[in-house]
Amino acid sequence: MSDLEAFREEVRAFLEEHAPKSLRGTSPCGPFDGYWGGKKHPPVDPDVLRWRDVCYERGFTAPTWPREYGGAGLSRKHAAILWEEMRAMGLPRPVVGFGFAMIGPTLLEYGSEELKREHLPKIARGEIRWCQGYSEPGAGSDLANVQMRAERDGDHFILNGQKIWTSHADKSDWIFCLVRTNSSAKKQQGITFILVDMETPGVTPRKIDLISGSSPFCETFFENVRVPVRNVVGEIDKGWTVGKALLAHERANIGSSIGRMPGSGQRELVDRARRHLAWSEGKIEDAVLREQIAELGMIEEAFQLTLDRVAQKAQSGNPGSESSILKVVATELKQRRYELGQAIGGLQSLGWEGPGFDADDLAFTREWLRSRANTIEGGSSEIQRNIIAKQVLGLPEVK
Amino acid sequence: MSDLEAFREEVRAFLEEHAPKSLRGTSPCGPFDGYWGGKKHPPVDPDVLRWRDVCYERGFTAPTWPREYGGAGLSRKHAAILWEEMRAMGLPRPVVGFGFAMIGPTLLEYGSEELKREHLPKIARGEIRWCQGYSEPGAGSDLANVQMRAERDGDHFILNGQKIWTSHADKSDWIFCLVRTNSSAKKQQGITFILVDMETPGVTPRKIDLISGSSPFCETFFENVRVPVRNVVGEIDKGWTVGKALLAHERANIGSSIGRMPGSGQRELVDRARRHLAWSEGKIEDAVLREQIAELGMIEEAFQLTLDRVAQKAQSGNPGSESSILKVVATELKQRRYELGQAIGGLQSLGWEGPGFDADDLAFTREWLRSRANTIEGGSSEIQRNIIAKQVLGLPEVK
Amino acid sequence: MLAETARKLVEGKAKVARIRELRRPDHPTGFSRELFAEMAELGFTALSIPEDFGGMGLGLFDLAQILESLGRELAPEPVLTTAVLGAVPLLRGGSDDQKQWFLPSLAAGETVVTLALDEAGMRDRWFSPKTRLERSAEGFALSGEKIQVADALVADAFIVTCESPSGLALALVDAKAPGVSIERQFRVDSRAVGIVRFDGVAVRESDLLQGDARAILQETLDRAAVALSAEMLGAAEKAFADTVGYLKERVQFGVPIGSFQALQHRAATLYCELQLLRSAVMAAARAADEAPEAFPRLAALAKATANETFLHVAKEAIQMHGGVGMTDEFDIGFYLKRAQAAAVTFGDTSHHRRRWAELNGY
Amino acid sequence: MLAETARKLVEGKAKVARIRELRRPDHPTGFSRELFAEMAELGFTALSIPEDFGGMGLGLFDLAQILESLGRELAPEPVLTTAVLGAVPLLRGGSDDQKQWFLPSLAAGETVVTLALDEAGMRDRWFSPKTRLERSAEGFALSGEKIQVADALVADAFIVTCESPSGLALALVDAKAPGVSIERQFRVDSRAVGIVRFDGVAVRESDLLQGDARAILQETLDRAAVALSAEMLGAAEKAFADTVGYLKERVQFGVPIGSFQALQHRAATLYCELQLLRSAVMAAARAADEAPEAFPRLAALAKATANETFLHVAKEAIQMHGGVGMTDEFDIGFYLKRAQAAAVTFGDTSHHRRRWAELNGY
Repeated sequence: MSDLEAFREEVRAFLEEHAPKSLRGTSPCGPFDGYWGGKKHPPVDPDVLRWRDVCYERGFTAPTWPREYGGAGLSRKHAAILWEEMRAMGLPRPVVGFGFAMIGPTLLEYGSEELKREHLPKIARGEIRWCQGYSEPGAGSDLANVQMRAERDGDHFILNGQKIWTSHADKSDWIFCLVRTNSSAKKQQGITFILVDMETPGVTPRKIDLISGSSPFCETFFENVRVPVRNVVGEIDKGWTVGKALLAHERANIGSSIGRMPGSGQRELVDRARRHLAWSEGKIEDAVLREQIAELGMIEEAFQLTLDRVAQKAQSGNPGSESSILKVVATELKQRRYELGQAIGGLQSLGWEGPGFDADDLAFTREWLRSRANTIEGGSSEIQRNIIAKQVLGLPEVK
Repeated sequence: MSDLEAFREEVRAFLEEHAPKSLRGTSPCGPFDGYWGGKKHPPVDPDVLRWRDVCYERGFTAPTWPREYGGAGLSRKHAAILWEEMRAMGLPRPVVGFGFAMIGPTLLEYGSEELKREHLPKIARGEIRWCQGYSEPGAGSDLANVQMRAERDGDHFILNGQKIWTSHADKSDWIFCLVRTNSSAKKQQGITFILVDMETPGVTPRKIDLISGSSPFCETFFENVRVPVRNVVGEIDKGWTVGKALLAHERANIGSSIGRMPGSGQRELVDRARRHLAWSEGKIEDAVLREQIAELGMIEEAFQLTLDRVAQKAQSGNPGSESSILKVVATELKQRRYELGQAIGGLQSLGWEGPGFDADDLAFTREWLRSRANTIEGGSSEIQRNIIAKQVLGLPEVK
Repeated sequence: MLAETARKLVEGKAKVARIRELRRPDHPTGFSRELFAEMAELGFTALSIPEDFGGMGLGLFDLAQILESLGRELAPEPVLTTAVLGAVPLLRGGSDDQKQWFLPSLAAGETVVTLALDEAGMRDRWFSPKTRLERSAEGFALSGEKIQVADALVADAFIVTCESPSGLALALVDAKAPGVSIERQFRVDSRAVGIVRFDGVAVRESDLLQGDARAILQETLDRAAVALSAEMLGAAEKAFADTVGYLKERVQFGVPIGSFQALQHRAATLYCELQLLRSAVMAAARAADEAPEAFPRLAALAKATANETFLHVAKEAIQMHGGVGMTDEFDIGFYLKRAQAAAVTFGDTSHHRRRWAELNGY
Repeated sequence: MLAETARKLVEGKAKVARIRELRRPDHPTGFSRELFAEMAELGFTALSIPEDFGGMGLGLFDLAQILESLGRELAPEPVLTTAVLGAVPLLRGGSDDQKQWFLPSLAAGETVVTLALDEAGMRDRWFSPKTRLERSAEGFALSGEKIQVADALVADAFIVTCESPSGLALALVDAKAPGVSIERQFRVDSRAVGIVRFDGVAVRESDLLQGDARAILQETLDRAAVALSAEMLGAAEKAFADTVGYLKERVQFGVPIGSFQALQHRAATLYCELQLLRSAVMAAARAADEAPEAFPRLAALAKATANETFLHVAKEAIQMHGGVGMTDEFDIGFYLKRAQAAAVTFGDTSHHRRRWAELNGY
């Protein structure tokens, strides 16, 4: 029996023994489905916390992290087996969130020993919830156009400015920010990557409503916020390097989080067709809509096969420019899927709330609207295509 | 009775009396369907020449041109009535070609009195056939990147260089060219618009085969070709202005020549569907192809309605940036139509020549391939979109 | 002229931002009564009603231009409802009494008559309603449920498509008649549509529209499709103009984003589509008045083109606005919501393509 | 390894430009006999034939990589024909005698057996051929006409789909049998296909393939679709690579045209599509060997994706090459011609979407 097979056995035994019965069969085990943790988290089912604790004990909340930071020191292949086995039992990951998907890996790569020891175990235990402070109202796709000022005052920085699209800022304990520490330097220079405790006086999150209704997004205002210099990740004025590395983690998560449930998009469309369209002899009667569903179903499958292929190729190392391809394809596919779903729904696709629409239709309307943001957030499709053109295809800079 | 109505009566009477019976019902009366004239034209039906002569007599070969240059001095509205009535009788225009569509209007606007008197009547009578010497192998869409040199030698220029895409150069008597008379000036300056007799020693056309087979296109080589300075149209070194005005005429012709036969594209697809697809109850059985034909049929109709609308708006004056819109829409529609036609044809869409394919299918294959050039020639779709973005929408220059 | 007046009116008093007010669940009508009164005074509701009935006797072409102006700011006042959904069936099938009673007050904007057309699961099978008109002691009894009925909340009467013993029928029913109940629905585009239920509502023979019900309904649907297309044209052009404005003014990477060629080309493509849409809508509206034989075909053309173009423009408008375009604080999102609602009303693209194919003999 | 060999072979001796030679009407075969012999020697034809019959016993996954390499230069040598159209039906339905007779010589590249499948007006109704197999004194008589039969000119035998008294049948017919006539067809992609006519050709019971003819034909078509998709993947990738190269080198307006963002974004889109195509083709080819239950679905996926992507790439390749791309002197046009031919062979996009929908239960 190979080492991996042995590990699979071990995981199965562990799960069989420790996974709370009440959680089995409840979740797809994705990186954003489950317990987000943090101090502001509302009370949860004790089984959720028990599950978190038994996993944390084994380092299984962040299995690839070193043991000294709360992980299990496992290889990516081993970790993949762990998630596979949890998924097979329909278990949620014990703790989820941006701590694992973004700031954790970034701290491991760029953080000081002190910062790693301080933050990683708390992330791994879900004690502290993190949010992202990158975008600013004037910046948009031009992320490096950071205007939020950080002025040095002894062993502190004083932060003033505003971040936007800070998802879940109202529920988070800490925020990682790009701030401008040097305004005379060229744009990508003079940026610093810094960690801010949201309880510091002067930090104020405010929720943003989207066209799809309420959302996890916030604006976060910073007014004379004092942050210790030791909270800088990487070097002062060199934060753009750190920030870019984190972006690649973000993109990879957006791409793969869409592809996690093979065929689920097609199934959703077929279900919708079952509720809204005429069928005969086991087929959707409307041949045009039927072929359109097939068209998107095929793209979905080809995308998932691409995810697998990328995963095999990149068993180690950071996500590279592949993440741009995955992000473009996944988000544009998702939009087309919701558009087609709306066409299938006809008048029933127009529900906002109240009578005459069922819960599925109401949710679908909101998700359709929400999907329009997918090609904007996390690096717009335009930015991703620029990256593909230059970094993958080697086309020359736009003059 | 209004003046226009009276003119219509007059035209009808004229046609009834003079139009040869053998030509009635033979042609759509488009600007490129009919007798191209010129010294190299093969012998034609005497009725064609008789038709040319009676029309020329009345100035009806170039009705909007002033009488002194062989025209009839008619307004655009009057001319439109003339073409309408000819079309109603299925008569060809008496003479067609680039002389009318391009160089004629350009000479009227920019030519010296001497050049007008020399060339326009010959165009109007179809004695001289013209071709266009704009593109060069290295230039492509960057038309102003003219490399063909014209060096002054007393009252002559000596031309050396190469033009490409000189349609029908092998059948033409004269060519109008953009040449570089000043290579130290900025790109758009130092260009001169000049008329060249193709019988001058040193002018050599060579035919170009396309992916669709033989074509009217040529390369034309110039080796120490002596051209009198008096053949310059407009000012020396200021030919780009003249050249651009001519391009707008060309674009307008490309757009409108596609739109001349209302519904003909859809009819062609439906005919093709009749030959290649199953029908039931008067409908194409394949609902997907049926809706695709309808989609393109609708674009075609909307395009034709747009042509009408533009024509009404611009009863006088030169074609402006509208021509870019028409050109983009018409050529991309045409490509989609051929693509759909190929899908309808299935395996029968693959014929190149010989057994197993009928004449319609063989012609369709070639036209499908030929249509790929439509979005390249006469200013590519990319160039047209640049023009629309800047001149119509006022978007800023690409930095 | 009137179109210009309409444009000034909406730009002055009815900017799209007011939807945030109108969409509140406690808003009584979903549109502005005052503004509608002003519109009526300016003649918008009278425009296409014959002079004999207090109207101005103009055609769909003129009405379309008004609707285009209103569409620019997504004004929800029931002009299309009264002038088309109410007036057209009455003009074509109303008895003299019905005409005399309703048309002048429709023209004056004092009455709202709307069409109770759609049913759950019906899609575009409008000629086979499940709503039933059955013989009863006093004449007929009407039973059924209609959904997303335009301006149901303020309607004084409904023209109800129903299946009678002799086939499709159009019944004119008073909104206050016993057995009629109305429930407001909340739709993504914030239009105040409603569910209307008919529970054995008494209908007299004289309440039924006369003539060929199928022909009347088809003509009403064709005209409604073109009228809505005109509204969509205005909306799409406005969303596009706002987006081009944003492209010029929004700076990223040190330059206006409108200087990026990829965005320029997409904007140019949208502009071309808008030109075709304008041509289609104008031709269809004109044909309604001048070329009835071409009208059904052109109506299909106008609506299919409007569906595709408005949605395309609205999606690109959000993408080009970037993040702020997704926020409820910005207005551009209203256009996407309206585009989807309009696209599935009076026939989606597929419906009109099939109809076009049929009318063209394939 | 073999794929690398194949790639070197075509790049060394079989660049696409040779099509100008092969397409001449007087060319006897439309491909190079010498090169095909060399391919056979390298094992391309033997690769997927079992070791028992002189082959290498590898699967479709390995064959697909060879075909992908050949596809890069549009090599027309009959590798797919012999290894799939000939070998698969024989392997599945051939008698021991037939297998012993044909498979070793197919493996050696000495014999060409092809599938006589398509008929005029048949489109994708391959399971209802008009070609008839009727009882006769000596057994059966085969009559009908097949079109665009791959490599008909050089085939030693045809596997003919036909309607027999007991339903669909596959008859193995010698190319030299009395009553068989072959006529070369000239196709846009310059592949030497032919019309094959069967005029009462004598067929013995033992000439018919055994087993479920529908299942054998379906599996042959699925494998052929994937094999062709692999060829198309190689072709599309090469056309794309050439185009990206051209974008970098062609200067207009003083800069490489590849610096124009509108072209960059379109190139990026094509690149994404090519990634999905590669994934689909590899997964389908692998499933043929390892996951037979998923194979039909993945075959439909691979071919539909190949159709769309190769055509899209080929059209954009011409557009981005500009005028020179339209000339017969440049090679890029060959890719467009091949894309169209490949797209309608073994099922067009619509066919495979419908099949996908069916296999997915809707």
